[in-house]
Amino acid sequence: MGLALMLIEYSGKELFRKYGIPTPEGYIINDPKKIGSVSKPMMIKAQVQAGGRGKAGGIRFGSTLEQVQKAANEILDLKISGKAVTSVLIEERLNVFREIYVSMTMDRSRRLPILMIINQGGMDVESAQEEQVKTWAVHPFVGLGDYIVREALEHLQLDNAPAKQLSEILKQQWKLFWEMDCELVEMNPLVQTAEGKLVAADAKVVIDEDAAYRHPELDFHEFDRTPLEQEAREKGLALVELDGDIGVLANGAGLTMATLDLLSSFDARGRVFLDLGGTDDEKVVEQAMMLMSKAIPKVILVNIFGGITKCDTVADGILAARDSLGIRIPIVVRIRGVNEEEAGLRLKKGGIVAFHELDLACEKAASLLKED
Amino acid sequence: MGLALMLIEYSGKELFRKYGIPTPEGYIINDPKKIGSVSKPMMIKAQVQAGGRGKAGGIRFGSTLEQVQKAANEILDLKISGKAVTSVLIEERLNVFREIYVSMTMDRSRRLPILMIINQGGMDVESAQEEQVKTWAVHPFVGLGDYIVREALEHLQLDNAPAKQLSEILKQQWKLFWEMDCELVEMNPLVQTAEGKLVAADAKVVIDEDAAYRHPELDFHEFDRTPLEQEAREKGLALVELDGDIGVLANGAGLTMATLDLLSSFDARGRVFLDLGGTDDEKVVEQAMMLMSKAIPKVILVNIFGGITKCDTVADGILAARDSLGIRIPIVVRIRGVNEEEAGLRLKKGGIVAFHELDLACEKAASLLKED
Amino acid sequence: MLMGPDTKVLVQGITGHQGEYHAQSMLDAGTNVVAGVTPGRGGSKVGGVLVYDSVMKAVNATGANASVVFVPARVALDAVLEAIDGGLRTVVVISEHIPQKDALIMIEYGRLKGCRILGPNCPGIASSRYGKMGIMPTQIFKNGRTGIVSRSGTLTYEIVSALSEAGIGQSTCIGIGGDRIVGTSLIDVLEELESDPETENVVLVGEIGGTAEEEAALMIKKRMSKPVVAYIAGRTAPPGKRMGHAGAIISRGAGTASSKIEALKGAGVKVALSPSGIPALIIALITV
Amino acid sequence: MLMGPDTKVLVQGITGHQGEYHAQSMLDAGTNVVAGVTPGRGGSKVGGVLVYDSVMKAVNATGANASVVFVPARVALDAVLEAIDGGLRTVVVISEHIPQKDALIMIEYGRLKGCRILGPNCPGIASSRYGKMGIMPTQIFKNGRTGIVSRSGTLTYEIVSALSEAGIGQSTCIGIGGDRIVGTSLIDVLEELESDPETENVVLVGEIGGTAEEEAALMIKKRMSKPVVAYIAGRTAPPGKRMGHAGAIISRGAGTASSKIEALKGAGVKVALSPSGIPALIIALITV
Repeated sequence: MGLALMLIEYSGKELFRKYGIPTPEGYIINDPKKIGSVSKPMMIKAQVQAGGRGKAGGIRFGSTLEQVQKAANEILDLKISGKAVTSVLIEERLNVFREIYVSMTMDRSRRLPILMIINQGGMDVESAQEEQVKTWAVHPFVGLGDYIVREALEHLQLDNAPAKQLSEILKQQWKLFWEMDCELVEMNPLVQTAEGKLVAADAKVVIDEDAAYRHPELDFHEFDRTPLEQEAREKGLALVELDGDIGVLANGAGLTMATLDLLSSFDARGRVFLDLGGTDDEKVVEQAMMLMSKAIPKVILVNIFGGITKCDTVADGILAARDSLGIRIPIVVRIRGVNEEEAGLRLKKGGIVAFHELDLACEKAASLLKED
Repeated sequence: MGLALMLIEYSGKELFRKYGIPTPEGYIINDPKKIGSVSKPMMIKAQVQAGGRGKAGGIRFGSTLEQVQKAANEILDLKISGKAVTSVLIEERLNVFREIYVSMTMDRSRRLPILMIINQGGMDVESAQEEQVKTWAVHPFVGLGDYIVREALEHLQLDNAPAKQLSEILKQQWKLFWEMDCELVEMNPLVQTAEGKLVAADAKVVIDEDAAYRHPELDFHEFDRTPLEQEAREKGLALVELDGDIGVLANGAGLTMATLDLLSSFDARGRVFLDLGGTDDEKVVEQAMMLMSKAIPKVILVNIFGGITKCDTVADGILAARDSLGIRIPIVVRIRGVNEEEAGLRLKKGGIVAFHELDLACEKAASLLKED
Repeated sequence: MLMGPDTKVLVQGITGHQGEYHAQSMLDAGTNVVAGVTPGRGGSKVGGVLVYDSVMKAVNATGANASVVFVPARVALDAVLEAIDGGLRTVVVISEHIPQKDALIMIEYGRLKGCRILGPNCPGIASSRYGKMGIMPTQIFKNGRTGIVSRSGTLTYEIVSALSEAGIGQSTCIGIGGDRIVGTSLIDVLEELESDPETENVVLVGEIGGTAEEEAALMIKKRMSKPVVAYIAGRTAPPGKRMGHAGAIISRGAGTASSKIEALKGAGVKVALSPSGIPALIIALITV
Repeated sequence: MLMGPDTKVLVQGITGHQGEYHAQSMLDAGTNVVAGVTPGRGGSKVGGVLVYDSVMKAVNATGANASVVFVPARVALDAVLEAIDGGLRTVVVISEHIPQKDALIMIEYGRLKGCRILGPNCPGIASSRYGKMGIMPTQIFKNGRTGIVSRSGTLTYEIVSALSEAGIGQSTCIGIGGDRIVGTSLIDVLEELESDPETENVVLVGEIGGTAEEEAALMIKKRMSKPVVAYIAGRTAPPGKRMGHAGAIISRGAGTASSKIEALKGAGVKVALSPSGIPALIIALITV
């Protein structure tokens, strides 16, 4: 399914160092008492996989031990995008002369990795002018050509010394990207210091989860997922928590999304996107129902188009889960495909009326919500 | 020009070990006194870059120190294909259960590296039946696929343990071949020992000379060239010593060969193939003439088709070389192309008649030989 | 089209659970399945189909020129490279969870060698005339002249069923796969359907993520003469969440359903708001 | 053919000694040279031709679609990859001493991207109608209807001169290069000459080493309708010695002149024993 694993900044920077990409000196702590002596201005940065870290107060400065400890303490008390901050990166504060944006990402339209360089970094990236942004496709069969490096250097108009450094950084970034199965390697900003050195002040590394087995050394313990989403993931199911009321269980991502879309026509919103995938195992259906029940939806809507997945198997799974888990909320089932008659009979015996038409099933689920 | 550098067996085996390809334990000596204690059967192998080493007595066996020293002494007294043997490889003698031939080479027709495996190795390779030989093209953009390894293993019908070893050897051989800019990596034989291990008993590694600058760590001090050929090579000229009488200097390999071929129509044979290449430097012409004179031909035939090379420059170079080197043997010149009239005039002033027709020039050179 | 009268199909991973089931189903659909491949299982038979140890052996024995791949993700790259080097012209990759890097390598190597890759993580092709290569449920199809191209699996079956029930038959149905990197794009398939004499009109089934539908809209505007109708899933999906597979994600405002729907409408494509709305759009085309 | 009325030529390495000389010579031959490229020298001019810092800039400014590469061997791979990624369709690589590995990469990457590589280590193309891309001496050519394909440089000039002096003009002359790995084979060029309406008959200039002439003979037998005559250099070359460049070597009895001559004769090709024998063979064809 090709999900993605984002490394926390510190792990990303460790990878950078391994590939010879310069980063600020720093260390990670989960207890402010472990902060060492402070002799120069330092950054204190929340290590969470969530956007908006800066705006949420997750990035601070300090020049004395007291300031740094205080900042670290405050950050460790934060929740950012609903996530408790459990660790903090303490690192030297760079003397910024200039900021650049550099990233390598997998582009789906061009079907190739793309190097992007913006002649302006940091928070300002979003406002960059078109002529400040340059991209190059990098073909893995030949790698990052010198000619691309030359064009990048010309775009940035760097002095000699940092130019040489940048060409090394770009080559190594490509190597990291390709060898480590990355979906994204981003340096935002790549800082040119007042001393004339290039240093990656931030590191965002996203690894292709389908390739994670090749990189057992990487520390993937944090994901940008809710605990329930993570639990589903570990059980091999794709679950997304939403902010509505109806738990939708369907087979196939497209069909699940289509079901959620259709609910909205009846003014109902989903609580859960749960893709059963292609299975014909009653236990998997039960497991899906168990996850579903944990999300506490007001109504459950099951939509199965049976092919590999047999309809009767699903029916059995739903009934078994309802009974074993003691699910009391309404379950609306729409079922089509292989063995649909048998499924309908079994569901009916179990007290559930199966719909044939998806539109009708959605309408029913939405109406149950209003009764609620 | 894409010449090739062949490593001596010992250097080839060092590369093998670096890439994890098993070789017999051994060491190289140039003085039989340096042979260590001998506790098991050993091989003593002349380290020369020449074929027919076995037939020339350059490979012997010994089980005692005395035997090994005697063999080494005798080998160090040999000349193989005209080359003095200056070093000898002493290594354990394998307990051979089976011999296999494995090579990776650059195929010009298919324009790809080719893996070749013959279900029979050693001296018998030449007599292998067609069904014993299997080849696979390996595309560098994807490397040596597992499926190729599987087909190779099936072809050889190895037991489990050596099969696993072979698949590792094939992968590493490919890596060595590609990373080291090889034209050939050959293991003949790759031995399956009585103990069930695979060991590369011989190592033939040929490196693309045009890529040699990328591998300064390799020891290229020995070439399959005569001293004069080597001297020419170092001066950037392509010279081949032949066993006839006429020294042929021409510009372009094809034209030089064509000139030699034409001489044979007049029952004359070349002493030297010397390709001037594309130059317009009088000094290069003089240098070529200097090399030519060292080969002591009976007649010199210069054949220039001037383009980049200007005819008058060549004429000046010939005359200057003749005078400074005191060349007394006849020089026949055929010259065509840019500034050919001027060249003809200068040569005439210098006492050399320039021909316009190649056939006539060759006839003249051949006839001079007969007068001689 | 990707399948034709000369298509001879090989099933890689035929001795696995999925491979065996779908090989049989392909045979039942009238597909010319000529061989199976599973290393080490050469000589055995699956549903009457002879299994070979390697693609090369299977090709030499049967003249196979296309393959459907059911092997596990970790060995999928090798299986596809073997198929490409075996000289096959079309490879349908059913396997899911293939690393993007491997997908990219197989697609580009196929391009180099003149082999079209469909997928990975795709349901394959169903043809009204030549059977199927993949896992689409045969029973929902009905012969006809509507071509279907889709990024989705079951959602497509939903729409095909609706069409069949409404009496609208299909010419060819192609699922390109839900992963972000796929070998055959919506545009590639649209080009094929445009030039396919069996196809009169086209249903495009898209979903959130990427810009494939927007690019398809441009192509439709410029080069399609046949009418196209569409359905796009994910109108209510929240940004930043991957909805089940790698492709379906809205990021930085790009890849939204509304952007895709707008682009398609701009190209003259009628867009249905639910899968069940598609047949009516096709009927409207026919009766115009 | 590799050059046509729309060919717009770029010269990579135009500010070097060779590049400058031959750019001028190409212009003098009437070639549509539209730009030069030398990194860091953008804005300067060579013989009236504007120099750009990169292929991309040159292409954007001039619409160049072909390139002649004169850069040193160590940077040749990068220059050719830049040309391929710049969208050029034909790249003529004059540079010699390019590592085989680099040659292989540029050729295969070109194939992937639809860019034909001629060479490396080749003299290029001379066309009677569109000028030349490469280093062949213009003055020896004469307009006519004999096509020439060759593995050699000066030897080809020798034969062209002989033809011109005998009143036999040339349509297109292509030198594929003497290295063992080249992007365009004898066969590729023969196919082009076969379908070229300007060409009536063909001279093939081969030499020892490899089996390209034997493969060409097979192709001639099977697919050439136009008459071919040939000359093969190296009849007297000793085995095991590389005669000047990587290609010219006889090894293990393969690659000999006699094997090539036999193969060509078997395909109905008349083979001359000296370069000066070629014109008579062509005249015999014409007067038959």
